[in-house]
Amino acid sequence: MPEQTLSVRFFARLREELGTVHLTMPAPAGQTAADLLATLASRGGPWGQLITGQPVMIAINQAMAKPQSPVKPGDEVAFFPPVTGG
Amino acid sequence: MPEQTLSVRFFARLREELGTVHLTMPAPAGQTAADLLATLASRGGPWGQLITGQPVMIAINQAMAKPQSPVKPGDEVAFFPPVTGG
Amino acid sequence: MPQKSFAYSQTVPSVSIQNADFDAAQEYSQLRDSGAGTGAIATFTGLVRDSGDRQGVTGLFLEHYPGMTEQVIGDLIAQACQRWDVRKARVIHRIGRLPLKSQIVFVGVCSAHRRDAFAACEFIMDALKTSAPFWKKELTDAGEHWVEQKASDVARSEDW
Amino acid sequence: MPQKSFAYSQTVPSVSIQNADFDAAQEYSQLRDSGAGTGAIATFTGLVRDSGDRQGVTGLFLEHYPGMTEQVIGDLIAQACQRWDVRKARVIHRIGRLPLKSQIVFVGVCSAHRRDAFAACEFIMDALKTSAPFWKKELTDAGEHWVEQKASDVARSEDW
Repeated sequence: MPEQTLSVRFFARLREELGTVHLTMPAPAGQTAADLLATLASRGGPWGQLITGQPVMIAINQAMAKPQSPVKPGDEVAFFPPVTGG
Repeated sequence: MPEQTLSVRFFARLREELGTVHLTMPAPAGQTAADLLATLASRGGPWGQLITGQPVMIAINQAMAKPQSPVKPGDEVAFFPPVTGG
Repeated sequence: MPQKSFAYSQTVPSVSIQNADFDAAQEYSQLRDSGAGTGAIATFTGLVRDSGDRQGVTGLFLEHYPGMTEQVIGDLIAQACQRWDVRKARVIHRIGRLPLKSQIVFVGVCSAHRRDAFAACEFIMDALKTSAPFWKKELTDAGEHWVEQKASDVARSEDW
Repeated sequence: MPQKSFAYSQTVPSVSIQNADFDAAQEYSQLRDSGAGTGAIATFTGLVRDSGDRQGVTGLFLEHYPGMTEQVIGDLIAQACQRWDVRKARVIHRIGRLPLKSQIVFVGVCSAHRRDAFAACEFIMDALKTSAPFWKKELTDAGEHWVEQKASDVARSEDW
């Protein structure tokens, strides 16, 4: 059985500062969006800002979510700065 | 010296019910819009509604006015129902 | 005519009262052409609809007080320019017989900011309803009748 | 897609996210063509202006989250349809590089009544600003910078 994964996307300033549009990550059971952010932040360098920098918004499967929202295999999780459209 | 007069205009339902678009009336000194309405109402018939009927709005020289507003020779006085444009 | 504020840049008449129909697209283009400081355009158009004071409305007849109408609306625009950032404002109101679905009134405002554009546009429209000397008669197959002023319109106008 | 209410009669897509410019006149015509019960059309257009977070803006770059954007805005329209009489609603938002004075966003609502048209239009616009996943970068001669979300926009959105 293949490792279970989820898809992570970054937008706008985060996309630029992390130099990353898209990542595929392992999806262990019982993980939350906050856990995912902590894992990413531990990469060091610009990634640290995900937990120590400006506010990060979270979407799971294209709907706004919270740090405590669970993430599961197959989910599309997105991290981005507060939105500024219109 | 010619008699001093003012001009009176009616609009909408009042124009129709009074059968009158425009009147020229004497303009005695010290008269108010309410005095003018009383004079007109004393004509009887449909004219009575000017003081006993539905609300009548008043404009003097094309600006909204009140019953106690003074009217003077040369003024253009208008009486009409509450407005319903837009 | 509205008082000029630093930002106001009207190049067409602010107020037109006319029998003829108007081209909302052309009005929008005129509003949009108002310098690089403009960030927001709000417009409102009123149409003749089939139910008003009564059902089965087939058209309207609109009467106005020539001269006073233009003065009142010009003053409303001036008030809007004092209260909000208004770069341009435009009001068109039609008179005479208007069949179902006709355009009756257009109010357009452009501003640096959306809040100002929305507020000024809605203020002018609300205030016009209760202070500009227009009178509307509804035409139906069963006859015609003058429209009564609505308490809700008066309340809305007083809220500003 | 918005939930259908009895009066809702959308015949074109409610939401478009596109690089291309849009024709506000054509959008207005589509909104106007919505039956004899329509009495009010409110529209809002946002334009690229020369001062935003900083002065001397020469253009914008707009990024979005494809898929989520359409869902969020469709849901805002559905909310508007639940709260007000909305006959048709239309939202267009552009993405990519937009020079000064470009149209960025269009929100149009038609309704039986003006209060509903204004409220639904302004609600959709305000809520879009704080919930639809778009990000704006200002381009200036001195460089480019991502725009910060404004507390005033958040407050306005929460007021609804």
